[in-house]
Amino acid sequence: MQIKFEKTADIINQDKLAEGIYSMWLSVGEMASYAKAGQFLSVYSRDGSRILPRPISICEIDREKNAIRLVYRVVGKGTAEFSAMEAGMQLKVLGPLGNGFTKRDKKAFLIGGGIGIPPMLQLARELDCEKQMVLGFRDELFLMEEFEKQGAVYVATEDGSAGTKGNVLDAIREHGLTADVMYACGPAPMLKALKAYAAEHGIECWISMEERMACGVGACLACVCRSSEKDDHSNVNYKRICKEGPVFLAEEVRFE
Amino acid sequence: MQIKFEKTADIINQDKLAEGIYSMWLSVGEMASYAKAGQFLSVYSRDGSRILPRPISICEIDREKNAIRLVYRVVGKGTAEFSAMEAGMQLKVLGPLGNGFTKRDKKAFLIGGGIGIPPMLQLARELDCEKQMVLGFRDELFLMEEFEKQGAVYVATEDGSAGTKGNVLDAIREHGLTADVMYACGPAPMLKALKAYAAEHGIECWISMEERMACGVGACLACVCRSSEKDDHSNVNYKRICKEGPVFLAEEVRFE
Amino acid sequence: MNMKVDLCGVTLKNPVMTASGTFGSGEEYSQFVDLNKLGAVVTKGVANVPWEGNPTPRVAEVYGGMLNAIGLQNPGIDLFLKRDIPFLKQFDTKIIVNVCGHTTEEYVEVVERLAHEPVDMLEINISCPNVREGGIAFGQDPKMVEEITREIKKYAAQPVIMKLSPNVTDIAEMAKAAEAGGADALSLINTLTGMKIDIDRRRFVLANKTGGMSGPAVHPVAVRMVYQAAQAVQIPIIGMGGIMNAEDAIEMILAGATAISVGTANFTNPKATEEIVDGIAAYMEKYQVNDIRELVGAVH
Amino acid sequence: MNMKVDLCGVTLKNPVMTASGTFGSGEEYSQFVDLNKLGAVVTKGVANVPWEGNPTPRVAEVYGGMLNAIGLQNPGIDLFLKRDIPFLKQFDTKIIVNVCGHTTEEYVEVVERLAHEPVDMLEINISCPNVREGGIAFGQDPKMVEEITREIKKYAAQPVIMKLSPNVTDIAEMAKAAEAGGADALSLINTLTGMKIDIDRRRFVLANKTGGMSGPAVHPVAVRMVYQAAQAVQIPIIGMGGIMNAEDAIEMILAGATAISVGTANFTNPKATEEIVDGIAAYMEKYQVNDIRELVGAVH
Repeated sequence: MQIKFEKTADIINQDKLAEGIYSMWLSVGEMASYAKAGQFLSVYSRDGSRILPRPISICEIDREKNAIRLVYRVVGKGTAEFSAMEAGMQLKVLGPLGNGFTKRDKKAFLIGGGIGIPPMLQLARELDCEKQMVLGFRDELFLMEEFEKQGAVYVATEDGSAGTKGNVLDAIREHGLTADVMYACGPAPMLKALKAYAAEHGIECWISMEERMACGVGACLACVCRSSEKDDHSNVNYKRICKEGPVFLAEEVRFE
Repeated sequence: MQIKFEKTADIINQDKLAEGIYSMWLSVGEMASYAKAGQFLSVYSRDGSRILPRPISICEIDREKNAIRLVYRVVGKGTAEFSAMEAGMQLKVLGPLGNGFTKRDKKAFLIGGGIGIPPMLQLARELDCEKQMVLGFRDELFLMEEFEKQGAVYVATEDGSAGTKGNVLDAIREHGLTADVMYACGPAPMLKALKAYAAEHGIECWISMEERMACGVGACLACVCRSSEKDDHSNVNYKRICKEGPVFLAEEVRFE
Repeated sequence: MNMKVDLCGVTLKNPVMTASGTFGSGEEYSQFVDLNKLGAVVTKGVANVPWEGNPTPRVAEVYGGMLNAIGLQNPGIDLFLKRDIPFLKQFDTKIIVNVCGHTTEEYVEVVERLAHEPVDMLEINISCPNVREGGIAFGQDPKMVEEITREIKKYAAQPVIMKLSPNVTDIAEMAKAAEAGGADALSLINTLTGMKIDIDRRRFVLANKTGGMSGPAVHPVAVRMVYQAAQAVQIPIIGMGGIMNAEDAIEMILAGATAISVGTANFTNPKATEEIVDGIAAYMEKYQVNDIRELVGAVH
Repeated sequence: MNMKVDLCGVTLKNPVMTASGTFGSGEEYSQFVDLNKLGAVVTKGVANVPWEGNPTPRVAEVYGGMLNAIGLQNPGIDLFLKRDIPFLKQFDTKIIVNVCGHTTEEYVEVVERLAHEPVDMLEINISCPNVREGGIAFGQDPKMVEEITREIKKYAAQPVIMKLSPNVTDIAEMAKAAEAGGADALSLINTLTGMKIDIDRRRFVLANKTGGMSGPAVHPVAVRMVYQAAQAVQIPIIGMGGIMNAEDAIEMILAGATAISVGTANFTNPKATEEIVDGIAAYMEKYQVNDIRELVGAVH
């Protein structure tokens, strides 16, 4: 069974990258050497009124420094609490959780939408092949410098303030990009569209799913997604995003 | 109506005085100029799981520095939270609450038992008459230096490790002390005994009562004590400790 | 932007009221809150004669909430009419008197005494978990709820709000019973019965053993019951139970509450009621809601 | 110092069990907790055939707790017997299988399938608030509780624990009904029905609208009901509801629980169950309690 660690991590630093988007480097000990792109951590609130951990995807891993970088959006009181914390403070985390990306040595699309962008950074660093990073932002850009170090970056913004006006598929079409494998993380509508696009163009497609979680380790069956085939563990057409996922081959997942 | 302030106070400093006994100076603004001996503050937890304020009696008031000193015992998670806080952090407080002591210009006993000792310090500082401070500790002494500056101090300890072995009345008897007025704060059994002693010796007796509180301002009727006469406000034989009290003339209070 | 709501003929300037028993008759909080800004003040429950209530300890803090077993201590209707009503009349807010009793006759006596007073509505507490007879006994049996409601309506000069207990299997059945008895409105939830034991002293924390639980911990149960009651009856519902801020209040309104009451939050934040009025206005602003009535029961 | 407790003939090495649905069949938590240290593992509910459960979102965090509406998704008894029982048999702990169904026949079918399996006890879930038929329908009516208990007892080879719903007016009545039907033990409380509304999107947070509330927020209600049930019946009670640490567990035992189950706490702290075992031992040490059975129902 995949090894997981419960760790009270020191916050190395925290920065605001854009409106409501924060970056936090955590000193997590040996957890770092087991973590890989596409996995996530459960981050626990320090306030007693919030009893469930927040699942946050791994943006970068520094195995020398035993550190993990989380880039997250403030969506509620829990993430707001995290964003107010400073270097030297501590956070309880559990991880690495989930399966992570399966890396294929083929010309690749790394596609991130909104807060689905951060996990693509560690993946880009781990992939040693031709990479095209297609990033869809609402408006304000973030993590651009880091991504540009990894290869060709194509941007789409909803308001057209940067790159292609529209979504990631609009950017792919505008630049006439092609690839043999696609890794994507972002909102369900985007993933659904990418699944269709990939099927149509014969592209191997890996998508990272999101759902409200409770345990984060596969015990509670809260964060499931519809599967095309009957799942071996659940014995029904549902897969556990925190356990069998969050990364699935697009064909495995059924979008309603 | 007595003026009260809701204030987010800065912690000026915090010290551990004895095992489980902490001292905290708070910068409270103009609240300090209205506060007097025998009153208390409602101190709010910063953790969402604790929604009720903790009533803590005022130990000292520094009207120049607009500061109030609270000396409290760690009895649960709320007070444990306070004791872990450091200078520069903030605490929400409400006060000054309660009536405080009525100061009489007569030879006085200032009697404190356990965590009922701290409020006697500010009273000692405000009283300009012959003062005999009789302090009953479980074992470890605290605030002795401050009290000794105010006059004659007589100590009783349960384990006899200092002063008279026994309670405050044992100390009074051992030293053959007398007074015309008595101010006391401490556990109910002690106050009950002092009430009897005062009556027997014709001493005017003021006692500060304690009870589990909720609102702290007289609205919820949680922290009541039995009164000898029908109370004007409640129209029954109960008085509100947080409003009519916490200080009462001993005759007003009925101990079961 | 309209924040006025109509509660069976009585117009409140906004839907924010105080929860009975947590706000006295307003005097203690009037230096923290401008009572003129509240839709209504609901008084501490009053009986035909003074009640002593329960022995202490009467309250205990629990995780995300509190237990209380005050036992409806109150000065009785005579002093209440002499002191509390005149105090409240100084303010431009509606006055809702909470009425308690051990028997139907006691409730009726208080209701009659209030008939010619400047009181806007009556809230009948048939759900206090902390008094033996009366209180809960009435509130947990639909037949009794209907009967006592009908009895009280015979004598009431003002609209009657029946306050329901959440300690029941089917809140919709209770709501329908009160409506069938002629209730003009419902308020829910009263407190959930809970218990706390001191494991070091090995005894109950409350002298009454059990107490009524309130605070944010009960909010999801309150929202669910307000929703179920709103689906079951036509009369307006006053939603309460763990409302700590404007977000909680709006959630309750969306679930079907025409007005809301703020209780335990006053203990955590003396300015809670006023801040909730402002917070609701800010929400309406943000989402361009012109009339708060558009929000009542908008989620179903 | 003895921590062993007897649950209708089955001896647990200590009173700490897992709460059904929060711990799978132990596999996911076995790397955080030494299952050999637990009194018993109570499995996720299993039915005669695989159940898909409810659509997502299935969970929502609330103040001091959470709502869930999983809807009893389970792989069905066949796969369960092939995979989960063999896994649990590797450990020196008792195995309690939670059984769910829509009809009495479905419950009975699962109970019969388990008759010759290495299972120590059965926990019958007649109080799931998240499935239409079965579940709650049974758990809120004393006659049905008694009947289904009697039916199941006819076919059960192992002791039968009936899991009761807290969403009732009188928990003592339900407890007596189960005892009258022949239940060997009771477990309570299941979750309190709650609701959460997203005020920005103006819709229910859960696809199922309502969900079962658990976590520390419900603990005082659970303690009260365990106490009331313990006063009403002779059979042992397994107490659960918001137990986050050893203090909460001890409180439940003092109220009358012979054993306790830890549920939502596993999500807040994966090591919760083991830490609670150690914490109870430390408490007994501190107060020189030689036998944990001295604490059961010690406050009354």
